[in-house]
Amino acid sequence: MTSVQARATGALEVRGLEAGYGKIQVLWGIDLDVAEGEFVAIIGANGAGKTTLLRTLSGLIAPRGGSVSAFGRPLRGLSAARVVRSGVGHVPEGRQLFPLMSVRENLDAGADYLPAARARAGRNRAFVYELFPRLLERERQLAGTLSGGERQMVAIGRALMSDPRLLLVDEPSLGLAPALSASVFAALEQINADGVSVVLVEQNVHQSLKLADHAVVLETGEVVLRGTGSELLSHPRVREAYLSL
Amino acid sequence: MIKTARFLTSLALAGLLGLASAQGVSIGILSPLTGGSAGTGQAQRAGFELALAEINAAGGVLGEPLRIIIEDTQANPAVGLAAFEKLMTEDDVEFIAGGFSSGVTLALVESFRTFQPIVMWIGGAVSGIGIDGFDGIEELIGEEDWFFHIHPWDYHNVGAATAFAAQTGSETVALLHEDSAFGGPGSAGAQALLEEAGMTVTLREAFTSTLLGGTGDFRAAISKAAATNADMLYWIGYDSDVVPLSGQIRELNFRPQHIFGAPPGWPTEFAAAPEAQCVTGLIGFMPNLTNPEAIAFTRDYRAMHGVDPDNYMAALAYANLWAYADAINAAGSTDQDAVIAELEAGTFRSPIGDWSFEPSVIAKHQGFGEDLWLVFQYQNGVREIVWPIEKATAPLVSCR
Amino acid sequence: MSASTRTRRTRPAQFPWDLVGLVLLAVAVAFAPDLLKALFGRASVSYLSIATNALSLSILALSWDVLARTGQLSLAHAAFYGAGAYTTALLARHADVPLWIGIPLGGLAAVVFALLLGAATLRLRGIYFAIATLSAAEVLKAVVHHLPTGIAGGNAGMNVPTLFRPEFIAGQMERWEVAFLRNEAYFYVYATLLCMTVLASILVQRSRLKHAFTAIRTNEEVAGVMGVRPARLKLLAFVLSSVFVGMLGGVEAHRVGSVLPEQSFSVSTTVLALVTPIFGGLYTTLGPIVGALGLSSVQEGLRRVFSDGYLIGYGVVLVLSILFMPRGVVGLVGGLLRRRGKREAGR
Amino acid sequence: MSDILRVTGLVKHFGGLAAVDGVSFAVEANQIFAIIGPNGAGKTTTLDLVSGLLTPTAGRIEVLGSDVSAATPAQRCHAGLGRAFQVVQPFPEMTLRENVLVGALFGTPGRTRADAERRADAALELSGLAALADVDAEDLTLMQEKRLEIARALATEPSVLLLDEVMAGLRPAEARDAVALVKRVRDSGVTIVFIEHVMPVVRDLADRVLVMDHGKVVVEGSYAEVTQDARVIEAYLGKEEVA
Amino acid sequence: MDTTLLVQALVSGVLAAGLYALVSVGLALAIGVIGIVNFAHGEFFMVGAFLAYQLFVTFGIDPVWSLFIVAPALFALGAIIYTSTIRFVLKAPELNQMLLTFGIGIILQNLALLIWGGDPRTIAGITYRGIGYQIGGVSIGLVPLASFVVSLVLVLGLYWMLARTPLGRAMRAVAQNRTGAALVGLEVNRVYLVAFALSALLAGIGGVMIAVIQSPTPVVGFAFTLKAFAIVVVAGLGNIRGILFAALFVAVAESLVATLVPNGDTLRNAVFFAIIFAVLIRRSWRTA
Repeated sequence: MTSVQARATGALEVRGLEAGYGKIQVLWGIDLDVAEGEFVAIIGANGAGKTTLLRTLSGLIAPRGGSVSAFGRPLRGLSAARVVRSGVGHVPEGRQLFPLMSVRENLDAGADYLPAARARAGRNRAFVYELFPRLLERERQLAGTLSGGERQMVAIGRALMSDPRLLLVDEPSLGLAPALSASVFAALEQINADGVSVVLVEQNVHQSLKLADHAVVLETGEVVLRGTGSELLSHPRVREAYLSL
Repeated sequence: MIKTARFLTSLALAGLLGLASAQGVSIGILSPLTGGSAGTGQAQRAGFELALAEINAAGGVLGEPLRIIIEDTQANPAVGLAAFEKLMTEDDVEFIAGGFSSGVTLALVESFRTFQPIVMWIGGAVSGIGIDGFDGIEELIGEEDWFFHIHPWDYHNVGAATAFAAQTGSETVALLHEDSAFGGPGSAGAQALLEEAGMTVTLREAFTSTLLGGTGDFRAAISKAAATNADMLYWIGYDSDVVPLSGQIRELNFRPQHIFGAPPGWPTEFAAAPEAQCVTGLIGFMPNLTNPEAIAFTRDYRAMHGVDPDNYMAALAYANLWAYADAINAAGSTDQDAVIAELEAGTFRSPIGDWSFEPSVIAKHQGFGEDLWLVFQYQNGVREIVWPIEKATAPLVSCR
Repeated sequence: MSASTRTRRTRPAQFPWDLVGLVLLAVAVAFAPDLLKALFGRASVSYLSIATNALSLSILALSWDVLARTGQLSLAHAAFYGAGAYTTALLARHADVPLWIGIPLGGLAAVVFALLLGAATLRLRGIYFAIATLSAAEVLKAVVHHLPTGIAGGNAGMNVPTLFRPEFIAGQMERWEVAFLRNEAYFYVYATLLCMTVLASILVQRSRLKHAFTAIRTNEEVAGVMGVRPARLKLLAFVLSSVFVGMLGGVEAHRVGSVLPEQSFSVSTTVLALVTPIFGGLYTTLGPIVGALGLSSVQEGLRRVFSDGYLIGYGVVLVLSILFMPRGVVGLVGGLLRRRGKREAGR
Repeated sequence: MSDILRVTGLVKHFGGLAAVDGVSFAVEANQIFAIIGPNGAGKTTTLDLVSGLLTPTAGRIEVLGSDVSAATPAQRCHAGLGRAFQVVQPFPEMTLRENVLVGALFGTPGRTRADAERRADAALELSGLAALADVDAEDLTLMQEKRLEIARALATEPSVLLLDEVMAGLRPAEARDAVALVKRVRDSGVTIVFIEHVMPVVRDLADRVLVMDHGKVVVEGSYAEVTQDARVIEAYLGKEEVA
Repeated sequence: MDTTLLVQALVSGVLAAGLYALVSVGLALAIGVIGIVNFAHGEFFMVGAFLAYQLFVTFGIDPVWSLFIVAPALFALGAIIYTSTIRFVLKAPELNQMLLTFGIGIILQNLALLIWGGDPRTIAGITYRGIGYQIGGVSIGLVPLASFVVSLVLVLGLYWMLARTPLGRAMRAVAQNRTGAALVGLEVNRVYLVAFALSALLAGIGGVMIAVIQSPTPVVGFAFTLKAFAIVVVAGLGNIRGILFAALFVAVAESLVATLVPNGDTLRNAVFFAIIFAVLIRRSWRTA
C-alpha cells in the first residue's frame, strides 16, 4: 500500500520523526511527504499521535529525532514563531483562539507578526470573509463568545491570514453540527483548490478520506497504512476500525 | 555615596574589629537601622559615631579608646530583645544607649530589670501617665536607679507645644494626629493641656501615617480641620508625613494663622520648599542654633558625615555618649554605683548646651524635659528659632 | 508497555523517620539550653533568644505550610497571630485569666477567625484566595485598632504581663543566670508549641489527610468525585494552621510585654510565614523548619558580619535559592540523595 | 427491575447555550449502559452533571432511589457513583497506590486504613497495575493513566461507574483487554455507564445504548436498534451518507 | 454635613483614583500578561521616586522632565531583572515566583537604604506642590490633578496600546493563549520581556509622582503595592477598564468615609480591604 512516492517539489518532507511529551514518546519514526497543492489526510484512533504529529510539525513540540523540511527548508529546531514564517500554518487542536479579542483581531493577529503576510493581509482577509461570510457578520464579536463552528472558522481564518503555503488542520469538525462541518470541509477544499497544501487530521474519516489525495493511518505513533483516499476508504481494516462498518 | 563608602569600609573592618582586643569600655547601642524607622536609627548612629571620634581623640575613657557596638533592632520587639541580650552576654557591655519605638522598649523592660545595666535611653517617650490601663516606660522603669532617660516624655513635648501655642495668641486649635502609640496618647495629652491653657480644641482627628501603611492623602482630615476655621493647626505625625501634609494644607487653601507640627524629625531639604513657608515645628536641635556647642557640633558633624544634623536624634545620641564618657571618667572606674553617682551629679555637654539629670514626674533621672524643645519656623527657606523667646533668632510670623 | 516504565525500587517497610525525628527534636530542644549554657556560658542567654525567635518562625512557617498543602495560599497568618495575641492580652487584662488558659484561648480565637474566613473563602483559588485573606487580615487589624480604648487600648496597645518574672525565680544567682532561666522557660514553651505543631503536621502526613490534602491541592474536582470532601477538609486545614499560630501570638505577646495593632498584625508576619516554607521546601514537615532555621541563621550571620546592608545579602540568598533550588533546601537535598541512591542502585 | 441510576429532564445551560437539553434515562442494576454521539453532543456534560461537577439548570438525578440532585460530588461518590475522566487526571505527586488509595479511603465513609489499602491493591490488581503500584503517577504512559483512572474509580466501590471514553486511543489488543476489564468490573457487581466512540467496543459491551446529539436524546435501545436508526446514521455520518 | 466638604471628598477621591490606577495597571501587566505575581512592584515605584529625587538634587531637573529619564531607566531595570531572573521561573510554581520577587524587593529596598538612607527626602524647590484651584469653596490641587491626568492618559494610552497596536495585541495574545500566540509568529519570551519592562516603567512614573507628593523613603512603595494587588485582582486579571473602575470606586469610597466619619482617615485601609474582600467573596459565591 505504500504507493505514495516522494516528489521532487515537496511542500513537506518528514523523515523518521520522533517526538513526545516529558517522559513519554509518542511518535516513533514517522515518514510523510506532502506535495505542493496536495491534500493529505491523517487518520487514526485517539491517542495514536495525530495531534502530536501536527504539533511537532508546527514547532510547538521540539522533535527528538528525524527531520522535517517544508518547501525544501529544514524546520527542525525552529520555534513555532519561526515555522509559521516559512509558510506553514497550523489550525490547532482546541482552536487556541484569543478569547478576549474580537474576530477581526484574531484574524489580524495571524498576519501582524509576519512581514510578508502583513502586506497581503487585506487580500487574505477578504478571502477569509468570502470563505466564511459568517465571520464578517461577527467581525466585532469576542472570539470567546462564538459558537464552536464559528470558532473553528476563526481558527482556520487566522491560519490563512499568515499566508501559508501549507496548512495543518487538526480536527476541524470537532463538536460541529453536520451542516457546519460540511461547510468547513467545503472551505478546506476551496483553500486547497486555491493552491494551498493541506494536511488534515480528522475523526470524521469518511469526509476526510473523500477529500484527500493521499492519506496515512497512524497507530500508536507509527504509520501503519498509506494510500490514496479512495484506496483507504475501501480498505477493510479502515472500514472495520474507523468507519465502524 | 558616603554611606556606600562606609558600607565598604565596614566590610573591611568587620574582620579586623573582631580581632581587636576588647580592652577598655564598651557601650552597647540599640537602634532601628533597617525598615521604616531606619532614618531615626541612622541619625542616632551618626551622632554616636561623632561623639565616639571626639571622645577617643580626647583620650578615650579611663585611658583606653571607647568602643561602641551598635545592634539593629529592626524596630521589632523580639529582635530587639535578642540584640540587647547579645550586648549583655556576648559583648559584655555594662552600659546601654540608644533606643527607639515603644514596642521595642516595652519588650526590653523585663530584660533591663534582669540585667540592670545602666541604661541611658533616648527613645521610648511614652510615659504612660494619663493613659488608663496602660503602663508606659516612665511608669514601668522610671524609678529605677539604673535607668536614665534623655528624651523628653510625651507630656514634656505637649507641654512645650502648648506653651508655644498659648503665646501665639491662638484661641482655637485643630488637632490632627497619626493613629499609633506615638500620636494617639500625645494628642490626648495635647488636648487636655491646650484646654487647660484656655484654648478651644475645635477638632481632634486621627490619620494614618505614611510610615504605617497610609498612602499620604490627608485631604479628608485637613478639610475637616479647615471647616472649623481654627486659628492654629497642630499636627502630630512622622517625618514622612511632613511633605504631604504641608502641601495639602496649602492646596486645600487652609490658612490658619499658625501651622505647627510635631514629628520626630523634619525632612532635610524641606526648608527650601515653598509650602514650608511659615510652618512651625517642634524640634530638639537645630543646626543653626547659635550657641558655641551647636556651632561646633554642626561643623564637625558635617565634616564627618557630609550632611547637616537635621534629625535631633543625632544631637541626643551625641549627648548620650558624651554623658557616659564624662561620668565614667569622673568615676574613675566602671563601677556601677560610682558611675550612677557621677551621672546623677554631673553636668554634661551637648550641642544644646550643658545639661544634667533631674527627676521628672516619676522618673528619677530625666535628661531633657520641656527645656529641650525649640520651636522653629520656616521663613524664606531658613529655619528661624521663634520660641523660646530667649533663643529666638527671628520673631514669629503669621501665616495669614 | 511496562518495559518502558521505570519501576522505582519497591518501598521498604516504612521506617517512622518522622516520629523518630520528632523525638530527636524533642530531646534536642530538651537539652539545648543546658548544652548552650555549658558551651557558651553567658552568651547562651542571647543564643537562646535567637533560637527562640527561630522556633517562632518555625511554628509560623510550618502552620502556613499545613494550610498550603490543600492549595490555599494564605495571606492571613498575621491575623491568626494577632487574634491570638490580642485575645490572650485581653483575657489577662480584663479577666485575670491565668496565662496557661489565656494562651490556648488565644489559639481558639485564631481558630474561630480562621473558620469564618475559611468558610467565606471556600470557593476562591490562587491569587483570589490570597488577596481575600490579606484583605480580611487588614480588616481585622483595623477592627482591633478601633475597638474602644478602654477595651483593647486602641492605638496605644496594651501591656501584657510577662510569663516568667525574674522576681519569681531569682535566688542568689548571677543576673545572666536569671535571664537564662527566663529565656530557657520561654524556649521550652516555644519548643513545646513547635513540637505540637510538628506532631500535628506529622499526623496529617501519616494519616489519610495527607492524600486528601494533596488530592485537593492537585485537583479539587477530581478529589470530590473520589469522595474527598474538599470543603470540610479545607476548613480542617484552616483549624490546624491557625491554632498554633494563635497560641504563638499569645505567648509572644507575653514575651515582648505588649500588643500593638501594627506590631501584632504586621504584614511582615504573613510574608515570613509564606517565604520560609518556600525556601525550606513546601508540603513537608521538615521543609518549613529547615527553612526557618536556615533563614534565621543566614540573617543572624549576615548581620553579625555586615552592620550595613546585611539585608541585601539576605535578599540575594532568597533570589539564588529560587534560581538554584526551586524545590527548597529539603527538595535539593532530597533530590541529591535520591540521585546518589539511584547511582548506587545502578552499580 | 430496579433502576440503579435514574436521570429525569436534565438541562444545563452555559450562557445561552443548552449543552444538555432535557435528557432522561434510567440504568438498571448490573447493566452496561453506553452513551454515544458525535463530539459536542453533551455526553461529557451529562456525566459531569450526574457526578456533581456541574450544577444542573433543571432536572433530577437519583441513585439507588435517593435524590442526589443537590448533593456535592463527594456525597454522590458516597451514594455510589464512581467516575473516570476522559482527560486523564491523576494526582502526579502521588504514586499509583496512593492515587488509588484516595478513592479507597474516601470513597466509602468509615473504612479502616487497612481495609482501604487492601481494596486499593485489589483495584490495582483488577486494572492490571499491581506491578506499578509504587511508580509516581507523573511517570505513566497514557495507557497506564487510563487504567489508573478506572482503578481509582473502582476503589471508591461504586454501585455505578461512569466511564468517559476510557478506551479512546487504545490499540486493538489493549481495547480487547479493556473490554474484558469492563466486563470483569460488571461481573463484580458494578453497573457501568460509559461514553464511547469506538463502535465495536460499544457493540461488544453495551446492554443498552443512548444516542445523544445537540444535547438531546436521539434514541435509546439495544446496539442493533440504534445502529439501524436513520437519525443516528445521519448524526454520525452526515446527511449524504443517508441519502 | 456640609455639602462643600462632601464635594471636596468626591473630588479628592476621584483625583486619588488616578495614582491607584497607574500603580495597579503596571502590576496588572506583570500578572495579566506574564502571570508573575511581582512582590517587587512597590520597589520599582520606590526606585522611580528616588531617581526623580536624585535627578533633582544632582542636576536640578524638575520631576516633570525627569519623568522622561526615569521612565526609560525603569524600563531598563525591568528588562534587566526579567532577563537575569524572572525568565527562569516562568514555568515554576507561583509560590517560587513570589519568593523570587520578594527577594528582589528586599535587595532593592535595602540598596536604597544604603544609598539614600532611611530619612525621608524631599524634592524641595518645586513651586507647584501647594497649588490648589478654588472653585466655590472646593479645592482642586494642581499636583493631584496633574497626576490624575497623567495617570489617566497613561492608563488609557496603555488601554489603547493593548487594544489597537500590534504590540498591544501581541501582549494580549500571549496572555490569552500562549500556543495561539506562538502559532501566529510571536516570540513569547520577547513579548514578556517588553511587558515586564513596561510594567516597571509605569511603576517608575508613579514613583516620580509620589516623589512630588510625598517624601521618597525606602519603604514608600509598600502601602501602594498591597492596594494595587487588591485592585488588580478585583478588576479581574488583565482587565484594564476594570482597574479604572475599581480604582475609582475604592478611592472615592475611601475619601467619603475619611471625610464623613470622625477619625475616618484611619478607616481608609479598613474600607478599602473590606470592599475588596466583599467583592471577591460575593463573586465567588455568585458564579457557582
